[in-house]
Amino acid sequence: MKRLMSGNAALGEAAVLAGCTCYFGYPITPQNELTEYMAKRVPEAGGVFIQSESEIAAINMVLGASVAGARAMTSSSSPGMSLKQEGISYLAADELPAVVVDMVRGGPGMGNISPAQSDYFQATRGGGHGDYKTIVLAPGSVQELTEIVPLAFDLADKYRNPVIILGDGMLGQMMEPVSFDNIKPPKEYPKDYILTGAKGRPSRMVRSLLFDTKEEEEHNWKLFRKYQRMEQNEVRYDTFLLDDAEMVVIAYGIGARIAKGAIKRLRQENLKVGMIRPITLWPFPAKIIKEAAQNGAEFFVFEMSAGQMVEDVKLALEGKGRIHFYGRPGGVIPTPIELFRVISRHYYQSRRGKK
Amino acid sequence: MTIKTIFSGFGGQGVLSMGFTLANAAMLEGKYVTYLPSYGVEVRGGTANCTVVVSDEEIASPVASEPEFVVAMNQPSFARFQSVLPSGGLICVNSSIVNTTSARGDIEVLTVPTSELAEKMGTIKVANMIMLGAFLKASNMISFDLMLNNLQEILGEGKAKMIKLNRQALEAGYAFVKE
Amino acid sequence: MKQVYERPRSLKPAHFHYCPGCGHGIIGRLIAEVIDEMDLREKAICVAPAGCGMLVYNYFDIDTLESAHGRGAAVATGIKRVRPGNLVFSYQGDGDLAAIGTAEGFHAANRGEPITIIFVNNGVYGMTGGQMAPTTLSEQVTTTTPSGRNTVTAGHPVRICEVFAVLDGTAYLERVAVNKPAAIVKAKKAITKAFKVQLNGKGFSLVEILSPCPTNWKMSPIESCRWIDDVMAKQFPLGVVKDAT
Amino acid sequence: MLKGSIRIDQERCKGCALCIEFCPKKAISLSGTLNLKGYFIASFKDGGECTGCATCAVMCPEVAIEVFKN
Repeated sequence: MKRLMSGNAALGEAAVLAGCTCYFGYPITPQNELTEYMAKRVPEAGGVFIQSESEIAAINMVLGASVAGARAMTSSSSPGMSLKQEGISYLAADELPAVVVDMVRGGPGMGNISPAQSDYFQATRGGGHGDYKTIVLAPGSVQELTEIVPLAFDLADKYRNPVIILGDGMLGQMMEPVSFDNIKPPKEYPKDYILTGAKGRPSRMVRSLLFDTKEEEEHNWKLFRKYQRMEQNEVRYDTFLLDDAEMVVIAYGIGARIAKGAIKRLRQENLKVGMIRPITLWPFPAKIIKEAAQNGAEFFVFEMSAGQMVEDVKLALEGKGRIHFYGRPGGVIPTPIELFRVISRHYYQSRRGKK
Repeated sequence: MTIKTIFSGFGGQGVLSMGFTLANAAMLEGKYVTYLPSYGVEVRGGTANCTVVVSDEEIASPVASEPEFVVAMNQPSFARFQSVLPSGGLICVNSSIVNTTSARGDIEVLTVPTSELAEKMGTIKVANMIMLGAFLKASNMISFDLMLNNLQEILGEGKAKMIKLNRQALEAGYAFVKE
Repeated sequence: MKQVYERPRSLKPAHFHYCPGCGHGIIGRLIAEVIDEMDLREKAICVAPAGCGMLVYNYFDIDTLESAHGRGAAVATGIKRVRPGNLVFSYQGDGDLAAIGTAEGFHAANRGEPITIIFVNNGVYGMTGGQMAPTTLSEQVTTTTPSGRNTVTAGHPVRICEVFAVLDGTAYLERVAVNKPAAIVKAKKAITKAFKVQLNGKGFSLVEILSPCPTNWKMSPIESCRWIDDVMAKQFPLGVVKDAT
Repeated sequence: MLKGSIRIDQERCKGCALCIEFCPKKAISLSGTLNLKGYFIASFKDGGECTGCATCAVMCPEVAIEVFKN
């Protein structure tokens, strides 16, 4: 059975079905529907909902619930995410699972509430202080949230690390038909680190302060090795008409949807354009991009920012290959026709160049 | 076929509900559909609008920069959204309160006196459903019969009591538009 | 001969890192004694702060978590909501609770979270080297108030118990001191009461403890203990500030 | 007639002298002995009039004192 639901509400429902029993959040547009949905749904399901006094409090409540063994989540939008970074850094240092949702809006500063992809760097580079990484998942449709959200909780538990779901104002606000039939009951993860009271066992401590530099370094190497395992095992992406593509569009989330619309038009004109859509923004799908370059393809990176992911594409190509970039910052949503025009211009220019 | 429609008007005229009803009906028909409300400060300013995209294939963007149809329930919406219609597009106007003399010459204008029609039915509240009925006839976007048959599901539990009235309103609007 | 006083079982063998005469050691011991006496070692979860108190997790032989500076009450809220059957308390200093974490403490109190805050007030930032705290007294010299705290430019000493008392969510608030034997006995009673308030589901409890910091006060431990009576307690009156149980 | 006695953990003691100050029988004094941390430590006067009241242990910030009683 499909229901017409907003991305925000569907995300909340998927979280509850994935075993999220604790939600803490502070209202900010454009993700308020998620907080409102959880206010009703989580207590119904027997869980905990608190409208916190700030984003800082919310992420720290998540940390408390996580260390107590619960699946916990918070959500916000760009300015609020900046406040949460302190807590995310502690979650990473303490090796505690959590899911954090960012429905990005135009920035910097207060910016505006229009959909944007300007928090890519913040999300994929750790975001807060210290050497750490978070897995970043970028869904492109309301239905895809029903896969991304349970995955986010599983990855958080599997690696004991915060996981970010990076959406945008449009994904949050937009309603689409959605079915939750694919969500299975959550897996049980052994949690031998949680605080329950030291009943019948030695007391435990969870901390991130390591005075001894050797100990701190070893802890950081341990985290680093964990991030390496994530890079090896958790890269996810989607491709569209890639096999014969002479130009490969790289776009994610809502941007990838718009790009897909453009590519369909380009194909009608017999232009061989395909797409790689990163689903994990970190770890970044560098390998498939490199392979596409080896097949001679050029790249067209499209973002709703002034250019952030394009740097990861450049890193993936290690300076080789041709990359074109088109971005619209500030919450402007380009149309498929606009992209169609820009891509075909680059396509014809480079075809002429080759002759 | 991908068809994009903008529904617009004052807050309180049931504009979002019109779009939501259409989106729900299209979903039941098995179409791809997106519904995007305008949100934020704009919503509090008294005007409201939403965009519904109905398609036989995956929808690239839920935004309508060049919509096929516009429904305008008040004067400011008429002024604002007639200009985004491409040539040959259709704008359905609540002629009870909208003066359409300034309409562009290259678009089609369907005037529906929704307030008067609604008052005849006893309540101004159904003006939006009358307009939706008229719009569905004019646009021929989805099956009207299928929609009426599933009206309870489409409108949801909250409006179940009003089901009969809503059906009459939809039918009245549908009948108002001549072939 | 019979042993009449021994080290509490809820303390690990570790030596304290505190300066000579510091009140943190006394307070830590009192908490451990109360946990022993109320048989809570297998039930207690402590949230440690940033600052001098942060290493309590090295000392308490109970489940502990170190929170970010000031966030103790929010973290404790998360833990307590998931594990309502546990005793959850945060241990916080005056910078932690009365400055950077005011919002978290205030709103946990206002929600009536059934947690306990042990609030160590020594009027100064100890670990960072003796800077002004929100609780620094008027005219008190610190490294960032070298001519004494000027209340016109640096604000007034914050009385947390009195501030929290006006919140309907708070059940039990008491200010005590650990500067002499009789006061220490009272402090222990206050901690016991606060834990009972929590375990009986009565709501939010907080014990504010005036605690000597000889190093940063630039006094001997004995002078520090006297100063609490002679000066500090005049601006931070001792006693039960609120008991709504 | 000795009713009580105390044992001071020399390596925990930091010589803060709170036990000395508050002992009702003045049965503790600061010794000339340095411990490994470098503090002159408090020591129990053998033959003092200790009653085993445990005031010293109540005041000790280092939990360094154990108290015994007849």
